[in-house]
Amino acid sequence: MPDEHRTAATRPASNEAATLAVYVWRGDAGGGAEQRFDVPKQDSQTVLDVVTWIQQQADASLTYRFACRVGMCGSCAMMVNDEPRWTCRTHVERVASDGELHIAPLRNLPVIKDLVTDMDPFFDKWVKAEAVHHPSAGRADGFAAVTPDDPQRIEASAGIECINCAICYAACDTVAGNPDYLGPAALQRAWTLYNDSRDGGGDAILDAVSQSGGCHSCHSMGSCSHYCPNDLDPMGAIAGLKLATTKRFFGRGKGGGRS
Amino acid sequence: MSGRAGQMAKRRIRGHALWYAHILHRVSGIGLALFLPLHFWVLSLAITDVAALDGFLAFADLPLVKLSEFGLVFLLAVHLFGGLRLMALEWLPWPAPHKTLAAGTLAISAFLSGVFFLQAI
Amino acid sequence: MTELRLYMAQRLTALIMAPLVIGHIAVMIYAVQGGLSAGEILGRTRGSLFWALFYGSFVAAVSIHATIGIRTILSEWAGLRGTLLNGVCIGLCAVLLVMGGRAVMAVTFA
Amino acid sequence: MTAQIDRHDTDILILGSGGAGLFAALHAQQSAPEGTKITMAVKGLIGKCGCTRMVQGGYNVALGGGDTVERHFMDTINGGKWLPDQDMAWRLCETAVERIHELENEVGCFFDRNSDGTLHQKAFAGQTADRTVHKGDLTGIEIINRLMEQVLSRPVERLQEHRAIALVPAKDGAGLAGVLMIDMRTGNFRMVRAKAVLMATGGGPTMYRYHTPSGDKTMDGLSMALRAGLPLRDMEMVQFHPTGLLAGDDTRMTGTVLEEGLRGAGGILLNSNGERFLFDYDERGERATRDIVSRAIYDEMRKGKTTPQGGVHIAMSHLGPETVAQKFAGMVKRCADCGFDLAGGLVEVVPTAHYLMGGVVVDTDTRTALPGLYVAGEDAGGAHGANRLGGNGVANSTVYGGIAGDVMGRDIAAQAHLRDPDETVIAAEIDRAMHPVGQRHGDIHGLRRELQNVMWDDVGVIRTESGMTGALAKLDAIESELMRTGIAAGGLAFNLTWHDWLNMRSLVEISRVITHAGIARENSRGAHYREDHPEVGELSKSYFTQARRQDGSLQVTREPVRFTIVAPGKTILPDGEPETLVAAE
Ligand SMILES: Cc1cc2nc3c(=O)[nH]c(=O)nc-3n(C[C@H](O)[C@H](O)[C@H](O)COP(=O)(O)OP(=O)(O)OC[C@H]3O[C@@H](n4cnc5c(N)ncnc54)[C@H](O)[C@@H]3O)c2cc1C
Ligand code: HEM
Ligand code: SF4
Ligand code: F3S
Ligand code: FES
Repeated sequence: MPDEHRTAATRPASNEAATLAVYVWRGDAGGGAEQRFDVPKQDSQTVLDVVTWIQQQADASLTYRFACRVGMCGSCAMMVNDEPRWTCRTHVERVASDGELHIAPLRNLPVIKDLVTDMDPFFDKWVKAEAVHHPSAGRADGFAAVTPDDPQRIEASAGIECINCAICYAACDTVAGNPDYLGPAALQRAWTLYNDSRDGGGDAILDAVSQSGGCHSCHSMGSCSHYCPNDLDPMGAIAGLKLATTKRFFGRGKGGGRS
Repeated sequence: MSGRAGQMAKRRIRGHALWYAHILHRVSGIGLALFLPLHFWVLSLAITDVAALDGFLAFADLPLVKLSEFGLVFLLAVHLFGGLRLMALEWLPWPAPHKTLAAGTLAISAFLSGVFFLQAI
Repeated sequence: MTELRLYMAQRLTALIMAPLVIGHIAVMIYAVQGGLSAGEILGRTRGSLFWALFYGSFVAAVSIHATIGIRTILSEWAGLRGTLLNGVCIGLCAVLLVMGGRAVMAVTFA
Repeated sequence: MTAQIDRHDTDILILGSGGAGLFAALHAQQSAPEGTKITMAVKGLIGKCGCTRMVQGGYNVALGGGDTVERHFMDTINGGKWLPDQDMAWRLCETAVERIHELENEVGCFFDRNSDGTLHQKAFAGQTADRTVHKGDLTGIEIINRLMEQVLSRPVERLQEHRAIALVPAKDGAGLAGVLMIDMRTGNFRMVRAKAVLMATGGGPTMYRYHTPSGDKTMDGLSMALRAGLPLRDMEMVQFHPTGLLAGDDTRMTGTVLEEGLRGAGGILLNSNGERFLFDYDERGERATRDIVSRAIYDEMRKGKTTPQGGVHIAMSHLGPETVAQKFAGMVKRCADCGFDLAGGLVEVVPTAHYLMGGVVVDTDTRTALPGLYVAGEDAGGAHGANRLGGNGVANSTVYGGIAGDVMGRDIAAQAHLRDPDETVIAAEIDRAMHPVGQRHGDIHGLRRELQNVMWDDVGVIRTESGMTGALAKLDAIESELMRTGIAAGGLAFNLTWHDWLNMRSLVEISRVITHAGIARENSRGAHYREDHPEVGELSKSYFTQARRQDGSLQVTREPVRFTIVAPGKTILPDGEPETLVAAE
């Protein structure tokens, strides 16, 4: 089946050329609805390319967001056939079911227009989770000696490559139901810092993630880890925080004493 | 609710093992919470009226009721092992084969309630 | 109450209940073998301090545990917040405690 | 159509949230008097746009182990073919040492370590020491995420999805009054007055058919600077990365970088005949420097020995697909996501425009000729000369961004009042931006393609005078067509097509500068290669080009390079220092 497309796809000239039925959510904070576009199929075509084609060739008023186009900036995430995805690195072939695509703004964030959401709540929570390095040294000091095989370093490294795309945030039902919930990405970053031996904010982090909407609101439903495009494991990180806060609750692991 | 996009939440996101485990745990929890007051009420009958309790227990012998009782034990077992699974996941530093754990939970629960069911009939 | 305390309470009560529930299921499997009768149940439990403690702690634990659980669900699924949520939950916990307490009394002392 | 315009005041205004902008915000906070208001305006979301985030390889800094600031400096000068402003290059190399400590210890970047716990450094092409600090091959994500967190957690006012469109001078000519911008979300204009403005919009040569930078970068800053009468230097110096992904014209993936390390690890390039051609051009084969490999590929393409999409193939599979998949996991996954098998198959590649060495003329304190305006990062010219070393880009933006923050923080203390803007400039700039509104909708995208083709074909990897002269005429034609092209009716709120038009306007304007500067340089240095003037020219008589707009027309002059620290042929390394410290492979 893919081969059929391949021959016809490069430049569809006739009506017979392969097209995708693309339903794009149009609207703003006040509401909206899906609108259909027929988009020619291409060999190399990501969901972002589909959206781009629509804006450039079919409806110049369509709004979406992207920057890097290679999975580094985390600004192009949308709901694609009801699943949160980075559109710049999602090949259409892999997601179009029966030649259909439904594209909508990322879930769990306020919509600004069409496919663009307001990511401020996501980042406000990032800060609220104390997911910001707490320096324990300054520019005049040397570099902390940390060996690559140090278990803490390994734990810190596990989630460090998060691109804050908010895909996990969109996937999580707890975020949907609990407006206070800090969400998987912010909590994972907090866990990364907690394991970062150079970070001086161990207690502040545990306090922050113990507040209402903190790590204890997570039900380990795992959608975050399931959808993270970088194969990170926020669920595991949150479990780490739960254990650390539990230990501190029982008087162990207080202060600098990290797991 | 956070904007319109919230309303577009659809089923797809939920099609994976851990999400099912979560929802099963939640539904079983609700089920148990609903059943619990009923259960307490029935037992309290013992204070006032042993005969009524006996009547009730006889009623409980009906096949349909048997089946629902089986369901209850099933719920209890599911919730119990689901809960243990969660706590293991949160507190034991395992390199988590989460899905296996979730499936295992269900298997044990099914086995237990199966035993109960067989005993009951 | 902080979220952390609720979390701890829910986990601790769960840990308390785990052996109790397993015990309870075992008793049930054993008991239903001959078909239940009120007499059988009461004969086993009446006057037994062991069973009083067994079911008493279960009732205490489950009232707390289930209330916290329902609280989460009410807040996530029904959007209940603040005083309303807390009020409903205190009520629920009280009902469970009272009804559960009466049930334990019934089967162990009365 | 009357435009709505909001007025807004701040003390320090920062345009752009790349390495330069974010660092400036942090440093301004540290150096400015208590109560100073700092505002960051950015075309995208804070930290999530621009190219610093896309840095893969890493950050150049001399941290001992035999390496010295002097050595880093000499590499930068040699790499820049003696064109860099030496004082800027020196300050870059010197301050990088403090900056990397700041990044690691204060900002929280967690760079990769050696097994003994010290920082790991590797050698990028063109370097004589293992100097490049990195975090895997996603160094930019680590740097920008950590900077972003720091800035978001501080009281810095955010104007996100705000596009700067004009530098507005003071009515009395005393300097810069502020910046006119478009709040992209509402479509309204916003005039932000500030005592000091840092322009850190990051250049971005996206007027080429194949290009690597992020989509938000379209030369807006340089275009604003040009209109404000500021001189731009080294504008002919566009760096091409040899291996951009080639996946057809219809995908945004085309042009994105396939990492340099692929060639370093033994990846080979094949033309359509399946021949390995690089040894025809350089004895180092695929391991030759960026400019040479780019030219070789381009030449092969001109000879018509191209793959189906018009590039060449990169092959890795002879190294063992499993090995490749393991060693370059990120790249292999990225290719696979887009439908290519990098580990086991052939992937089409093409040279791709990567970085603009040219920029606004600044001093080593980031000050410009316009009081109140500071420029840092890729928008500023001078530090790199004819070629930027891999790893010197992010060092440059963070070093000078930080300096700009310090300097602005101190300078505003001496300035009691905001300047009053020249309202006629505001009105004219609004007219300029509103030009397409209400005109008949046209094919802006098609025009952008045309522009990209002209620049690629005539002002690209290999240039000639006749080609570039021809390009000027084509650019004029594209611009006139653009001026006749409108945007779809409908609101201006988050109207991407309007911004596409504005992007085009900036790109055409700067394309013309690049072309003029390219014509003015009649020799071949670094990134600039003239087929009609292939010689390097006398080093001691090196000149750089300087372009500025005067009385509505563009003037390009040649300015002598001042060898303030070291003269061509000389070195500041002590006698007897080995030429390179990098162990031969
Ligand atoms: C793919 C890639 C890989 C690279 N790898 C390396 C490497 O390994 N090592 C290295 O040293 N360098 C590398 N570079 C170069 C490096 O990224 C740049 O030199 C450096 O990051 C530029 O920083 P900056 O702050 O000046 O600009 P950027 O980081 O590009 O930031 C520019 C900012 O300005 C904003 N902006 C643009 N226009 C406007 C406007 N009109 N109004 C308001 N805001 C605006 C943008 O949205 C963005 O926020 C790489 C570049 C690319 C593209
Ligand atoms: C038998 C031992 C039990 C264990 C080990 C156990 C364990 C748990 C755990 C760990 C949770 C937290 C789930 C989460 O955060 O997602 C939970 C939730 C819950 N439990 Fe239990 N539980 C037990 C018994 C019960 C009983 C008897 C009831 C009912 C009467 C009950 C009702 C609930 C409810 C309603 C929830 C909330 C579910 C949710 O938030 O999704 N539990 N249980
Ligand atoms: S954890 Fe994964 S899904 Fe979540 S923001 Fe980070 S990269 Fe995106
Ligand atoms: S999906 Fe949500 S509930 Fe927890 S495990 Fe992930 S954050
Ligand atoms: S555009 Fe940057 S992640 Fe997709």
